Amino acid sequence: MPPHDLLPDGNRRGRRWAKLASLIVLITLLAVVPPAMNSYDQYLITLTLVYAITTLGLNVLIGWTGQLSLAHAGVFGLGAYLSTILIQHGWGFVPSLLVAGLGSAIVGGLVVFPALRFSGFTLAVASLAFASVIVQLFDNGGSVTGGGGGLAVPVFQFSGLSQTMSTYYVTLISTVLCFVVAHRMRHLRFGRVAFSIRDTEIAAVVSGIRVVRYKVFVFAFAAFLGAIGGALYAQLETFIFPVMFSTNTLVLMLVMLFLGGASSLYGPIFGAIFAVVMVELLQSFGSYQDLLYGLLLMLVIGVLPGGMASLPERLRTSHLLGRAVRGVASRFGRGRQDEATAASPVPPTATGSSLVDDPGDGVESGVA
Amino acid sequence: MMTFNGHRRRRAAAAVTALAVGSLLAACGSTTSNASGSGSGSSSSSSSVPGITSNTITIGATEPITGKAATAGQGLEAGIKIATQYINAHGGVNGKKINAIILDDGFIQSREIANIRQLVSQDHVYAIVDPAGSQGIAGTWDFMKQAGTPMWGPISPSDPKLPNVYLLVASRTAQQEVAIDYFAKQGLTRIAAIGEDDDLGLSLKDALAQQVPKHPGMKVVANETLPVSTSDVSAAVLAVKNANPQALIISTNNTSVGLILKEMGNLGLHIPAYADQGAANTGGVGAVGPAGSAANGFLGGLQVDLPTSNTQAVQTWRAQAQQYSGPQGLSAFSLQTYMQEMAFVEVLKRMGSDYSWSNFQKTANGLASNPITLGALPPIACGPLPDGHTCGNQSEIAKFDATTQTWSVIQGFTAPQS
Amino acid sequence: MLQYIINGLQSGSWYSLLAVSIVIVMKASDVPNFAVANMGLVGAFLAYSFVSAHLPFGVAVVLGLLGAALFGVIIDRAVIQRLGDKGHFPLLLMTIGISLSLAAALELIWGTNSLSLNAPWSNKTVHLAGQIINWDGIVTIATGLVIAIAITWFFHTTAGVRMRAVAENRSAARLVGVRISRVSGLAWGIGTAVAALAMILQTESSVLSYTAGDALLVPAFVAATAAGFTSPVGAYVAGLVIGVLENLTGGYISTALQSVVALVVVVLILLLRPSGFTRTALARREV
Amino acid sequence: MAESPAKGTGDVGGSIAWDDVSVAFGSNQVLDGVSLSFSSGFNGLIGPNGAGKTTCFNVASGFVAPSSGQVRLNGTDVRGLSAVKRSRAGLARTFQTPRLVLEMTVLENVLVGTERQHRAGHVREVLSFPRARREARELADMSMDLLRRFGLEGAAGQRAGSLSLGSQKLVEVARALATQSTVLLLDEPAAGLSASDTSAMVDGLHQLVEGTSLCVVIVEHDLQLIMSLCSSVAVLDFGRIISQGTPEMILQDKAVVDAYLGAGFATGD
Repeated sequence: MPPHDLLPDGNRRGRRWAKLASLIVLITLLAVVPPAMNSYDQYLITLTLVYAITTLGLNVLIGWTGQLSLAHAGVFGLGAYLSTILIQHGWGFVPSLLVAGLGSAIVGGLVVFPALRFSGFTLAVASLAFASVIVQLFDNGGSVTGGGGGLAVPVFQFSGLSQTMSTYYVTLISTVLCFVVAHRMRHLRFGRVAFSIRDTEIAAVVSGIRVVRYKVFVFAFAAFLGAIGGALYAQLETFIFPVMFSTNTLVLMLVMLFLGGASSLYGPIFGAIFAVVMVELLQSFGSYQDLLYGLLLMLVIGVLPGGMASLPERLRTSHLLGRAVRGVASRFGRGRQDEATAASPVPPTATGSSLVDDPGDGVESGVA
Repeated sequence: MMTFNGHRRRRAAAAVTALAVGSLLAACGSTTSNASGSGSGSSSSSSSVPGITSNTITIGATEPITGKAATAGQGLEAGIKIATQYINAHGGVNGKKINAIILDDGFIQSREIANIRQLVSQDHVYAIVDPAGSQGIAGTWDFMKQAGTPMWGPISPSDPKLPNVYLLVASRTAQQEVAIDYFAKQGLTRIAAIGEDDDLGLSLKDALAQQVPKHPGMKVVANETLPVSTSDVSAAVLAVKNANPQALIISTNNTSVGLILKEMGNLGLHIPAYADQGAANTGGVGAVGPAGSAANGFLGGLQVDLPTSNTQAVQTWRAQAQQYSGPQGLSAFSLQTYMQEMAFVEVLKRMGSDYSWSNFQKTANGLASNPITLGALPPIACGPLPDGHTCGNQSEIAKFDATTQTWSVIQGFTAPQS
Repeated sequence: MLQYIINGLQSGSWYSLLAVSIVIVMKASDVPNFAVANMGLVGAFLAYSFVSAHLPFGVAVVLGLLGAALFGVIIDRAVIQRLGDKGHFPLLLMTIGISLSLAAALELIWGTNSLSLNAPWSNKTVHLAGQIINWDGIVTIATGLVIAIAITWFFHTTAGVRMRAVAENRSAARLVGVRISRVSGLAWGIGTAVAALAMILQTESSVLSYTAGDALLVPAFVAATAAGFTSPVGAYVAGLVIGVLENLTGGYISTALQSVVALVVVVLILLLRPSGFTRTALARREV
Repeated sequence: MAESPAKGTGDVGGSIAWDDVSVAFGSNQVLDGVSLSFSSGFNGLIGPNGAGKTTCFNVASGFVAPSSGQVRLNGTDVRGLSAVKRSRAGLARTFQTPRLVLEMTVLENVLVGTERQHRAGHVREVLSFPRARREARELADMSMDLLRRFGLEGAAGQRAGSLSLGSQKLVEVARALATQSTVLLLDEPAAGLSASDTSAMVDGLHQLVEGTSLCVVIVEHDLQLIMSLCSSVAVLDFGRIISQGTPEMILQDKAVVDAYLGAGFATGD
C-alpha cells in the first residue's frame, strides 16, 4: 500500500479510481485500435512500446538509483541475440523472451562489480567498455551470432494475426506488466530505498539498508527490462546485427530517458513517443534533422530539466496556463504525488558524497 | 511527377499536438490520429493492385540521402529522379506516369526498415525499386515476402533467393570473384584481403572461400578484419605487408579504402589493390580522393559502365543528367539506378495491362530467354528460383590514373569463373 | 614490432591529447565533455578552410587552434555556465547534445565527402633502423609529448594553480577570491584547442570528415578515466598505452579485436587498482 | 496505535564505548587514544571545532577506520563489521547537514528508517499480499506517531525539500528513531534550529527516550541543551578526552573551562 494512501485526504480515493479508469480506457484503446491500422503504424506503435520498456530499465538504474551505467545498449542487444538464438534452436518465443531476460539479468548484474568500486564517470566508462565487449561477442560469435553480417530472426506469429500484430500484442502485454510492477515498486519500499541510495547513500547505509544487495538487484532488474525490450525489438526488426546495439543506440536511450523525465515513472513513455514521433517529424528536413534534434535536446536540458514528465507541473505552476491545466489534470485524476516527484530536477549524483560535515575534521572519504 | 509525402508531416504534427496535452493519454492520441490519417489511403483501392491507378504507377525507394553515405545516396536518388522524369516526359508506361516516392534513411538501418514498411503498408507502392543500404534491407526480406511486394534491384546485398526480390547487378561477392579470376590471369597467386567487420567483410570471405580454390597455386596469405568505422588502419596494412602478398582485395567503406591506399603508399607496398564498386566508388571521389597519388593504379569493380563512357546508352543518360539540378547527378550511382529503373519500366511494358503480382513474376522470371539489354548494364536475364534472381552477375574492372584523376576500363563485363 | 609500437604511439597520442583535454575541462568545470572530439573537429575544419584559402599550413593551424579555443569559450559561456550546478547528468547530456548538433553542423557546412588536410610532411617517410617511419607519426608523437609537458607546466603557473584549487574545492576556491567563471572559460578554451590539435593531427594523417571523431571518443574517455579524471600526465600515458596495446593486438592477435582488447585491459587495471595510473586519483574520486 | 519505537528493543540497556581509539589522516592526529563509554539515557559529547567529535561518530559508524583501538556496541566489539552491519546491529545516527531525499514526502523519508522492520519481502509487497499490506500500514502508523511527537504530522505528505532546514533535521531524527536502534548518535541536532524547533526536538526526544533503554549520544554546541538534557557529558579537545562526568562536574572542571567554555560560562552566564 503506497504510504501516501495512509494520509487523510478525502479526494484521494476518488482520484485513484479516475486514474485507474483512464488507464483501463487507454489500454483498451491500445488493444482495439491498432488492428485497424496499417502495418507501418502498427510498427511505429510497437517500436514506441519497445523503447518504453527498455528505457524504463535505464530509468530504474539511472533515474531512480543514480547508477550511471552505460551498458544498457549492450544488454538490449544481449536480449535480442539470446532470444533469437534460442528460437533458432527450437524454443517458443515466450519462453525465449523470459530466458533471454533472466540470462541478461545475470550478465547485466555483473556490471555491479565495477559499480561497487566506482561511482560517477568511472562507472560510466567501465560499463561502456563492458557494453562494447558484449557487442564484440556478437561480432566474433561465428555462426552462432552470424558475426558482423547479422542474424535473421525467426518471427513468431499467433494464428489468425499478422506477424506485426502478434509482436504488438506480446509487446503491449509486456509493457503493461512491466509498468504495473514498476509502478508498485516506485511507490513502495523499493522506490524509497532506491531514491535514498541515489541521493544520500550514506543515510541509506546508517538506516540499515543493505546497499550492495539492492544494487545487485537493480542492475539485474534493469538488464532484465533492457533484454525484454531487446528481444521484442529483434522480433520487430526481423534482422539483427551488432551495429544496431552500438553507442548510437545508447545515446538514443539516454535522450529518451532525460527528455521524457528521469526518475519519473512515466518519463520513459513520453521519451519513447518523443523519439519515434520526432524522427517522423524531422524526416522532411533532410540534413537539418540531426541539427534540429541536437539543438532541441540542448534546449530541453537547459529549460526543462525534469523532462517532459514535469511539463504538467511546470504549466500548473506557471501563471498563464496554470488554471486550465489544473482543471484538466484534476479531471483526469493525476495524483499529486507523481507530478511532485516528477517535477524535481534530474538527480544531482555521481561522485559519492562527503561524509564529514565538520570541516574541522578535514577528512573526506567514501563508503567502503 | 515527384511527391513528397504530405501526410507524414500532418500525422506527426497531430501526434505532437496530442503530446503537448501532456497526459498519459497522449500515447493514445497519437495512435488514433495515425489510424485516421492512413485509413483514407487504404480504402481507395480494395480489389485492384496497390500503387496502380488509371494514370499513375507509384514506386518507392529508401536511400541514404543524408548521413555517412550521403554521396552515394544522393547519386542513387538522382538516378531515380532522372529516369522518372525522362519516362514521364516520353509518355510514361502504357500511358501511366511514374510516381516515385524516395525516403531518406540517413544510412541508419532501423530507418531503412521503417521506411520500407511505410512505403509498402502506408503509401501502397507497387514495387520497391533500387533501395540502398545492404544490412537494413536484409531486415525487410521477411516483411516484403509477406507483403508480396516486388523488390527490384536493391543495391548490392547477397541473393536472399526470395520470389519477390530481383538482384540486377553483380553482388559484392561476384565482383570480388571476378577480381580473383583477374589476378589469377595475371599470374598473381599470393592474395591478401582486408574486410570490414560487417556484411562487407563477410562478402569478401565468401568470395575468397569460393573462388581461390578454383585457381591452382593461389592462396590467401593475409586476411585482416577492420572494426567498423575505424580510422586506424595501420596495423592491418602492416600485417598485410609482412605477409608479402602480390595483390590485395579490400572490402570496407570507401573512407577506409582511401586510408588503406594511403598507408600502402607510405609503407612502400606497391601491389595491385582492388575494391568493388561500392567501396572503390568508381566514378566518384570517395576512396581515391583522400588517397591522393597513392591511388594511382588502384583497381575498382564496376556493376554498371563508367559514367564517362561514350556508349550510346551512357550518352543518353548523361544528356538527361546534365539537366538535373540536384547533387551527384553525374555520378556512377546515378547511372546505376537510372538504368535499373529503365529495366523495371521495360518489365512493366512487357507485362501489358495486367499488373498483377503473378504476371510480374511470370514476366520477370521469363527474362532469361529474352534478356533486357540497355547498354551500360550487362544483359538482365532473370529466371526462376533458386538461382535465377541474380539477373546479371557480370562486372567490369577499371583502373585509376591519379595524374589525370580518371578511371579507364581494363576488363569488360565478365562473370565469375564457374 | 618497432613499427607497431610507433604506429601505436601515434594513434595513442591522438587519444592522449583528447584525454588531456577531457581532464582539463573536468578539473575546472566538473563536466565530462562528450563533445570533445567534435569540438576539436571545428578547429581541424577551420584549419582546412584556411589551407584551402592558400594560407601557409602553420598559420592555418594556429588560426584553427585559436578558432577552436574561442569556440570552447563560447560554449562554456553560452551553455555550460548557464546550467550551473545542476549536477553531472544534465551536463553530460548537454555535451552529448552539443556533440550531435556539431556533427550535423559540420556535415552541413563542409559536406559528407572526406577531405584531405595536407601538412608539408604529409605522405613523407624516413628510413630509421631498417623501418619506414612516416613523418606524420614523428610529428604527432613529438607534439603530444610537448603538449603533455606544457600542460603539466601550466598547472604550476598561477592560472593553473587556480584551476587546481577549483578542482579541489569549488566553494573554498570561491571564498579565496578565485573567479570560477573565468577559470572555467580558460579551461574550455585551452581544452578545446588541445582537442583541436588532436583532431588536426589525426585528420592530417588520415582523412577529414565530420565522423572523424567517433572512433576516438571511447579510447580517449577510457584514458581520462584511467587517470582518475585528474592527472594530465596520467591521461597522456594512458592514451599511449591504449594506442600501443591496440596496435600490438592488431598485429599479433587480430585486427578485429584491437579496439576491445585495449579497453578490457584498461578496465581490468582499473578494477585491480582503482587509483588508475596515478596516485592522486583515489583522493579526488572519493570526494 | 504503535508503541513507542524504542520499547521493542528489550531491557538490555544500549551502550557504546570507544576503547583507546586513535585516528590519523596523514600527519594530522585527529583522535589520540580516545576512551569513552556511554550507556542508556542522554549523553553529551562537546568540544571546540575540530576537536574530533564527528570523527568519533564516523569511527563508530564504520566510515573511518581507526589506526588503533576498538568500538564496542552494546558490549560487542564491532571491528570488521561494515557500516550496514553496524547499523543493523543497533546503531543509528544523524548528520550535521540533514541527508534526506528531498523529492520524497516527509513520511516516506521516515519510512526509509523502517527498513529493518520489514518482514514481508519485496515480491509480496509488490503483489499486495495481505500481510505485506498490514505491515506497511503498521510501519506507516509508527512513523506517523514519531512525526507527531516532533509536531510534524501536518507535514507528513509534503515534499521534504519544501521544509525548513530545522524541520528537516527533525525529520532526520525521526528517521533515525524509526530504525528502533539501541544506540543513537545525533550530530549537532539543534544547530541552526529556531527556538521553537529546538524545543520541539527536546520535547520529542524526551517523550520517546524516557523510560526506555535507548542510549543517545549528542554532539552539540548548544550547551544549555546539553546541560539540561544529558546525564553524562564528555569533553573532547585536540583529539583527547579532557573530562567526562555529570554536567555539574564538567562545569567545575578547570581544564574544560580553560579549553572550551571560557570563564563566563562557569559563572552561570
